[in-house]
Amino acid sequence: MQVTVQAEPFDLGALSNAFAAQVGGAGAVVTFTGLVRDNGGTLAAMEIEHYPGMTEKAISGMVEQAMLRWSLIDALVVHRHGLLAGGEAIMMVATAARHRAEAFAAAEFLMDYLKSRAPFWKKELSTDGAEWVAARDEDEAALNRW
Amino acid sequence: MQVTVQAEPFDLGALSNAFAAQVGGAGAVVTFTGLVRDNGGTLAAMEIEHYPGMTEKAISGMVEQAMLRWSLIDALVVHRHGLLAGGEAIMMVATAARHRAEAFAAAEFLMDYLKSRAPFWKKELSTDGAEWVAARDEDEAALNRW
Amino acid sequence: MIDVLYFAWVRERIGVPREKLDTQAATVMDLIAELKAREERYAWAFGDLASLRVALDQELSSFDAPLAGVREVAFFPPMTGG
Amino acid sequence: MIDVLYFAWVRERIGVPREKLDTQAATVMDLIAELKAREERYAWAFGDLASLRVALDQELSSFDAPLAGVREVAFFPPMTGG
Repeated sequence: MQVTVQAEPFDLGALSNAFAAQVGGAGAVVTFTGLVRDNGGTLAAMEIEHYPGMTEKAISGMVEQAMLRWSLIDALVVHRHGLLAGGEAIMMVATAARHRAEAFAAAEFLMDYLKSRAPFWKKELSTDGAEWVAARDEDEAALNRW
Repeated sequence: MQVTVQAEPFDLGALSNAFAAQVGGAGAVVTFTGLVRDNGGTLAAMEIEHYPGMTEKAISGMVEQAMLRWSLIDALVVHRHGLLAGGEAIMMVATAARHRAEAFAAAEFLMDYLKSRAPFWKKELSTDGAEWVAARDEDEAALNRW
Repeated sequence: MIDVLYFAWVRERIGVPREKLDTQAATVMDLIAELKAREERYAWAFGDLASLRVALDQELSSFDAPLAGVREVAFFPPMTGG
Repeated sequence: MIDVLYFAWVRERIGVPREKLDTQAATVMDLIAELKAREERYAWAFGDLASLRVALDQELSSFDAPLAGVREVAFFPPMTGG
């Protein structure tokens, strides 16, 4: 299990390969990568604030829950903070399980919880100005399925 | 859209990075990788037979359906055939969409269809001998959700 | 003349991956009946239709589909890809 | 003395990311009422509780939770991670 919160960019490919190389017994690996959407050039950048200390603790709790619930062989979460440009990767999740249903469910669970329960706040910096991203009702509602 | 059927190993990391680098406008990238399960050393290898010509056609049809249904920005399927060792990657799927729900749903849809509708047949070569993998009722049933 | 292909354990039971057949069979079922009557290895391969699938010209099809105009028939067990 | 932290637009409205407060407030609600009475910038930040979340010692909590023994209180808008 690996949980990393960092300002630096991460290498999706290198992390995926390293993760898949050490999940003996797994039949399924799922990764999710969140990117800064480049809305036709109007979104210049994104700034991500977080709560050092609580962030790592909250994410580790979610990952432990997912590991148990879906008998995962391993799981990984990397999340960036600070200033990110359009198209850059914000975060990634990886899950490994014996079968695909468990790997998919655990990855979706982690994403739903990261969206609404990990202390990150996104601010969009566009050519029109800066604006805090509002939490979406559908993201909160997504938690009900777990 | 990229569909590749090949005997050679593929590089999950390199393909993931190349895919994520060219999906302008996407906020979510999901990958699924299927591995040969190493059952405590008893599974020596896996042999995958396929139907050249029909395989590519069937997978391309599934990918086109997924692209339309979830308004994907891009999708990729790579599937190997021939002899694979325990722990090796059998296949991967990647999907890119504006939001995570679409990217996840499309990846799961493609996996369900690849499992039961793409003309591949797996044979497990273990220390106990060789055996064709039987299709699982739950894989067939999984198609009903789409 | 029609190309007939076999995969996985169907291929193993029949002993060849493909063959050209001269047949007047009107449907897939007719072709199967003709082959089963011909030799024991076909009867063995086609013994349980529930565990068989058929593709006509590389499209999944049903056993009662007509063969008129079809150039390639393939028989195989349920697929196990992914 | 208690550490109080603010994030995102709550931090922007209050003007500082954290401060040490000397308070006798028994619950989070009491602390909020005390701050709102103190200065306009607090009243602005805490105007709509429905759009606020609170963590006590880095665990999400509720507004009626007691502050006894708590060393760190954090106020912020609903989270937007992932």
